[in-house]
Amino acid sequence: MTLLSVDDLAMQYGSSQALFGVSFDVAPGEVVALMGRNGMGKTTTIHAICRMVPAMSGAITFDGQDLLRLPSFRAARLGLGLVPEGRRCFAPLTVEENLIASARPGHWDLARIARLFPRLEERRDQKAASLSGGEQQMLAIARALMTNPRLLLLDEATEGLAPVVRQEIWAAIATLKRDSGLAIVVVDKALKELNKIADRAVIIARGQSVWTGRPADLTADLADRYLGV
Amino acid sequence: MTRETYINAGLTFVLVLVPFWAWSTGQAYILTLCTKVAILALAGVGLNIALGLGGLVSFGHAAFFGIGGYAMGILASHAQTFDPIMEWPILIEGTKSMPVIWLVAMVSSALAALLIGALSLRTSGVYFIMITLAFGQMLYYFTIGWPAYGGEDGLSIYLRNSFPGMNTLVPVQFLILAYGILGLALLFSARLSRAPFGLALTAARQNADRVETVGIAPYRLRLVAFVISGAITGLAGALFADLNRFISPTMFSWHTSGEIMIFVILGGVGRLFGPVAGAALFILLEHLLGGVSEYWKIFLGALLLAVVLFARGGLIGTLAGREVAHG
Amino acid sequence: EGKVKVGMITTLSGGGAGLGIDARDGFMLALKLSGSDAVEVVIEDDQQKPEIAVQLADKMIQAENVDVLTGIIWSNLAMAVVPSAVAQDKIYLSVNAGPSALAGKGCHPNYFNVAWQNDNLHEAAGAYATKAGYGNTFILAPNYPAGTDALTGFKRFYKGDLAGEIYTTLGQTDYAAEIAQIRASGADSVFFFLPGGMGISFMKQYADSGVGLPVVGPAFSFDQGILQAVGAAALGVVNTSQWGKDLDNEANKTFVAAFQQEYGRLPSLYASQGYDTANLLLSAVGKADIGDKAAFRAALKEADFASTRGDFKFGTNNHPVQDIYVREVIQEGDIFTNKIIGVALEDHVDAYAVECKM
Amino acid sequence: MGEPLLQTRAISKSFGALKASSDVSLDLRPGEIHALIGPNGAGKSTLIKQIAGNLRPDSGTVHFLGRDVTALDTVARARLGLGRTFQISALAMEFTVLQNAVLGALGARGDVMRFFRPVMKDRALLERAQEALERVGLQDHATTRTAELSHGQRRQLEVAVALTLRPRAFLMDEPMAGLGAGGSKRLTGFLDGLRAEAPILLVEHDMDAVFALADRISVLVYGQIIATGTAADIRGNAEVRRAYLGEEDTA
Amino acid sequence: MTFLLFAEQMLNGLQFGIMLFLMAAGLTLVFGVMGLINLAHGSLYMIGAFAAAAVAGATGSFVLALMASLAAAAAAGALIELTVIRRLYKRDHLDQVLATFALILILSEGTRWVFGSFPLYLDVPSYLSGPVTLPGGIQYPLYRLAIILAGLLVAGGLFALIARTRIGIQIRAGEADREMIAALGIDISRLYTLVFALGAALAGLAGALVGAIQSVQVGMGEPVLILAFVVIVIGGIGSIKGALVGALLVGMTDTMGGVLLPRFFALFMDPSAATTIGASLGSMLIYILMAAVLIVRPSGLYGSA
Ligand SMILES: Nc1ncnc2c1ncn2[C@@H]1O[C@H](COP(=O)(O)OP(=O)(O)OP(=O)(O)O)[C@@H](O)[C@H]1O
Ligand SMILES: Nc1ncnc2c1ncn2[C@@H]1O[C@H](COP(=O)(O)OP(=O)(O)OP(=O)(O)O)[C@@H](O)[C@H]1O
Ligand SMILES: [Mg+2]
Ligand SMILES: [Mg+2]
Repeated sequence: MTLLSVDDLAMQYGSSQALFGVSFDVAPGEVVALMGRNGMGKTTTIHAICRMVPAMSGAITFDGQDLLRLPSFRAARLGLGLVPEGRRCFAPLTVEENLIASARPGHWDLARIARLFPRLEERRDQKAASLSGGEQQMLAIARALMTNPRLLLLDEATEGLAPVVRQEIWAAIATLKRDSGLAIVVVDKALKELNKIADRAVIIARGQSVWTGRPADLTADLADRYLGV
Repeated sequence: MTRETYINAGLTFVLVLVPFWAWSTGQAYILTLCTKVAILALAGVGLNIALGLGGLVSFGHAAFFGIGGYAMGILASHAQTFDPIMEWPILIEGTKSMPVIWLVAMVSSALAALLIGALSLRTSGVYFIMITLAFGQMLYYFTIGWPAYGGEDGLSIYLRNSFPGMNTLVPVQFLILAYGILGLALLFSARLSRAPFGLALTAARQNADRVETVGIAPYRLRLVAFVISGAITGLAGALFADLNRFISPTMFSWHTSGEIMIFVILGGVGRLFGPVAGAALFILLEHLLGGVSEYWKIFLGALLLAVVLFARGGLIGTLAGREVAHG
Repeated sequence: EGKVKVGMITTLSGGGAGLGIDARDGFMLALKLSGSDAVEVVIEDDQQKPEIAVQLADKMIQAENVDVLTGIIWSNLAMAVVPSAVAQDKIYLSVNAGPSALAGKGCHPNYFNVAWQNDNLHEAAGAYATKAGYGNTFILAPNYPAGTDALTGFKRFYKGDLAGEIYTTLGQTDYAAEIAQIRASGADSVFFFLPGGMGISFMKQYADSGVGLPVVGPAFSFDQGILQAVGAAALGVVNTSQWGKDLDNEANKTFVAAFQQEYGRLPSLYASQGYDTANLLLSAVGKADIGDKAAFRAALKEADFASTRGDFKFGTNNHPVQDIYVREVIQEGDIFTNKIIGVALEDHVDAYAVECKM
Repeated sequence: MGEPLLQTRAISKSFGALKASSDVSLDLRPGEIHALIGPNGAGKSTLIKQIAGNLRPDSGTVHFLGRDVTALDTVARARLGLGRTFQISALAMEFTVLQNAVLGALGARGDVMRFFRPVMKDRALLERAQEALERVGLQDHATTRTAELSHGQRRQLEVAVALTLRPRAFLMDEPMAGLGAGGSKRLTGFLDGLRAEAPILLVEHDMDAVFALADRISVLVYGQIIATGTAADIRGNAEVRRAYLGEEDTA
Repeated sequence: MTFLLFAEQMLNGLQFGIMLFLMAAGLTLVFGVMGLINLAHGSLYMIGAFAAAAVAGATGSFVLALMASLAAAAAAGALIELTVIRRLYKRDHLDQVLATFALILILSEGTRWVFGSFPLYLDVPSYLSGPVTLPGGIQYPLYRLAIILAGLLVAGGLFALIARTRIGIQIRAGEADREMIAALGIDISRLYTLVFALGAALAGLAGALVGAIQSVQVGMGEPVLILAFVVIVIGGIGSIKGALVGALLVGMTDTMGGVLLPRFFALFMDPSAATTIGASLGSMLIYILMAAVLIVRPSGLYGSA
């Protein structure tokens, strides 16, 4: 059974096409890593899934529903939780307000978040605008968790976090995966950590999904060709 | 050449052709209308430097328009009655010479813009909109209650001022003057937007931090832009006063600021010919609809609404499409 | 041929439209009743903006080739249009607004005022206040030329003391502070000039404040068009006017009846002025050709028409010499209206006529 | 290594009850990369802002090129030769990539108040801008609108603009953030060469890069510098491991 | 000036301030919180007053009139949001200026088309008319006291809505990043329609309440529009508390300035010159106040930078 399926997705910004055919599936409780160099279309794919940019052709279904027919907020209510690239916290709101604005009931609540990110608890009445970069990143993750999603989309979610915090987050994700069956689509540059946690990797190059497989099968040759490492 | 260049050329062609046709068929009023378009477009060109390039949404450009108008009114009325404006400490007399009036109008509105700008630019965004509005309103109420030059009644200047070598009372000659000045202003504005100053100013609009870190002070850029902008709008005010041979506090009212802004938005913010297209369309509509019905403003409103909703980026923006502005 | 083309520039949109519409309707009614086709009218909306009025005047003169201009309601618009129009040898007939500058030094043979000089009704109010025995009046008006003229006009004929003199902001809508000052001033009466919505607001708030001193004002704040909006708050207020719908003369009876018949509402002061203006024009058209400006002017100056206000003649400065009446606001059924209760000034000549060299 | 080019002397800054910098003294010497690391919210960006002139310290002074610049604003410090990249990209988004670079070159030349000559035809400026773009590998994107760049490309442009200034010292706040693994590697190589031109004060959470590049590392925790030393010193510091590195380096 | 008069004028200033707040309340919501520049706010105010006058004329009931004003303005607001405003959130503020300017034209002239060119009658209901005597012997119109009460209620309600409820938080989040809040599952479009309609209803209510002691006529919304903007900006955009404080400050300044300035100038000038100069300066005073506040605090008294 698949939770999310993306099939031959194409998309353009104005007149320049950014996606030329991206396909992959995510099963419940599965962690899928999207990989690829800068500017290859990872973020665009995630935005298309969240209905923040319109798709040109192809199909996206989530839990049997055709996402392409839904507005962004309905798609989200089906259980998509987005941690966007560049954080996009609500700057004039306090930390707490950011968290409750879009919260939906479930496993994650303010108390659990406080345990995951003590730093946020300390700064709960501070405006998001004046948080440090890493604090904002924590807030963005916490905000998505507060919607209690079934599929979490993490776009560079650990960017700018201290190593120790990053490790905590990866650990938390591993726990989530094990305990709650949360599915995750993740974009991250920390290959080492991704390899540990991802069940599958999808490589996107020039707007196309060019390789899908277990991270362990990612050969040095492929990594060099598509990821530049 | 980009598509925008073609559109600008087409617009220029029409704006030259219409008066030519009106002149050859003896329709003086059409000439007056074209002159009005040119003068209001000039005010818009001024505003567009602050608004379009600098991102400074001034809701108080009526202040400069009015100062330009009153510069004309004060100088010309004193010349009319032969009593000097001031005898002590220096003798200042009125004048009916357009070049002198223009100079005074530009200098005084530039000074006002320097003062208003220096204070207003401490704020930004909506606060800037409102503080500029405040300065405009102060001048508005001041002139209403200032009896020396007619107060709310305004002041008539019976004869149009003179320009060496021309008979400005002949509509076509005054039109040529207005077109000439508008042309110069457009040329200046085009050069300005491509010059180093224009690049830095537009960058400051998009991201002030960026400009600061390359060692350029955004405040100074904006102030200079605001002063240039005010001076051009002031010149338009002087010409407008001469077109009507009349000045009044309505030149200072927020409606005037609003209208100048509407010209710019309607035509396309930051587009070289935006104010020209906007003023031409607005005045054309006003002229055509005015006789249709007592409720003609409903139609005007509906048309304007249609433009905002369906023509993104104003007229020029829609026709020319999105292009990298300065390249 | 004998045809005359008239350009009417008046306010037909926005908040001040009621006045322009009444003046226009009165004017057009007279033309219709006359059955004459000697007068052709072009009408344009000035939006109550002086610049627009100037441009419309240009249009009328340059494109429409009109012989006569008329219709302007507001003094500031008249100041913008009239001087240059008469200088271009057009006849201007004022249906409303009589700024002092055009009555005195700036008078012109081509300019005829069929309404009044701006000060007239205020002068009459001053005369009435004196006659009524008020000795300590509180006066107020907006801070603009017509406002200062109003208070000057009032004081010219008022012999008592002033309990206070206030200039308000043009367009002000709340008068609590002024009313408090009136209450504290020990005045025995109030004179105010607050045209349009300002007057409505003031009267409602004044009535609600319970101050209760007698109020005198010019007709503008108590005219038919706005009385309904003021309602009972205006009852009993005394105001001065050169016209009233109950004036007992043939012309007026015809006018009031025909206006109600045609438009389904009671005529206002402005309608009567528009009506008189058209009749004045018609009288001249019958006598002289517009091609002969001097003869036409002479025909106008005779003012040989039946005015709704009874006797009507022009003074040396082409402004009316007329009686100014005192009216009181009353209620007739559901309708609030005015009743004439006396004459404030007879055969009144404005104060600026002596300065007019013509 | 010579006299320090850039120095903070006992800088303190509080936001309400929070001490974002307390008594921070730090220097940057010619030719070195000095990395500043520390937990999120430790006050690294706040310190950079005080050095760059966006924030005024509550007490303490900043010295640059032997001058006390505490009273100068950002613009003046930039003009003295302090180049900077932001933690969150700050670029003119409607401009082309080239225009952003030209802006930097223009700022460096310092003659903005020119109203007539077309700036995009100015040879000198263009050359300088092109050169900077080439160095970061953006030369093929010169005519792309900045808004259309991907996140990582914007980071590269950010560095390119700083390069056009030919600064005497660089402040870089997380330049690697958002760069893919390949991009980070390339940028690491690039910064390695750059230190010869001007020293770099580098804030970064990418430990591979920090350990590969830094001549010295300072660790900031709760607004205080708790350790300064070479990569080996810092790696071995138990306190730093606990507060910041975690298991990072066990691999 | 006697102490009694002085006290009464202070009260007038206070009352005028509250009235200004009432007029600005809807705008605070739409402009301050949603971040939409709505020049047509004054037109909604006018619609409320006209609806109230029409219903009061037909039924004689002031309460029904107030309800009609709320309903009419809310309906107009919702309609405007759905057809026009909705398309403008993503756009520049300037497009909003042009569109809502066009709406002013349509709404003003449309109202004139429906109701005619003459002012309408709307009066204080008999149970609220006339003065009452306050402690200290000040005679004060009952209706104005009612307006003060209404203003304070609206202020309290708005404050609770915006600062205390989740809806308020979502609205503010939407203003900061509309796309993002939608991507987190909030139907921001419907929320905005509701908020806009609520803002419109408040404008309509103010139009009806204030219209009863002012003139109900086409164009009545314009001076209100500018005043309301002034009030909100002085207080700091987005802050309900700021709007209230701004309104009181403007009300006090305008009232006391108009009263005291002529007296002040009379100390060293002849009386008639003093009244004119005093009055001129008086009408500029609130703009001077606004400029001064913004120069000292560039984002208003309670605005966040
Ligand atoms: N708003 C936009 N308008 C036009 N083109 C865009 C826009 N956003 C992205 N692009 C282009 O689409 C392509 C894919 O961008 P995307 O942001 O999806 O890349 P990415 O894989 O997430 O890269 P990175 O790792 O740098 O974040 C890029 O070439 C970029 O230039
Ligand atoms: N204007 C402000 N008002 C209140 N607190 C602030 C302000 N600016 C920063 N802070 C707080 O100061 C602390 C230091 O912030 P800073 O941005 O310097 O951290 P940082 O070390 O750069 O962290 P990161 O690595 O996460 O970017 C943070 O806790 C932040 O929330
Ligand atoms: Mg990306
Ligand atoms: Mg930081």
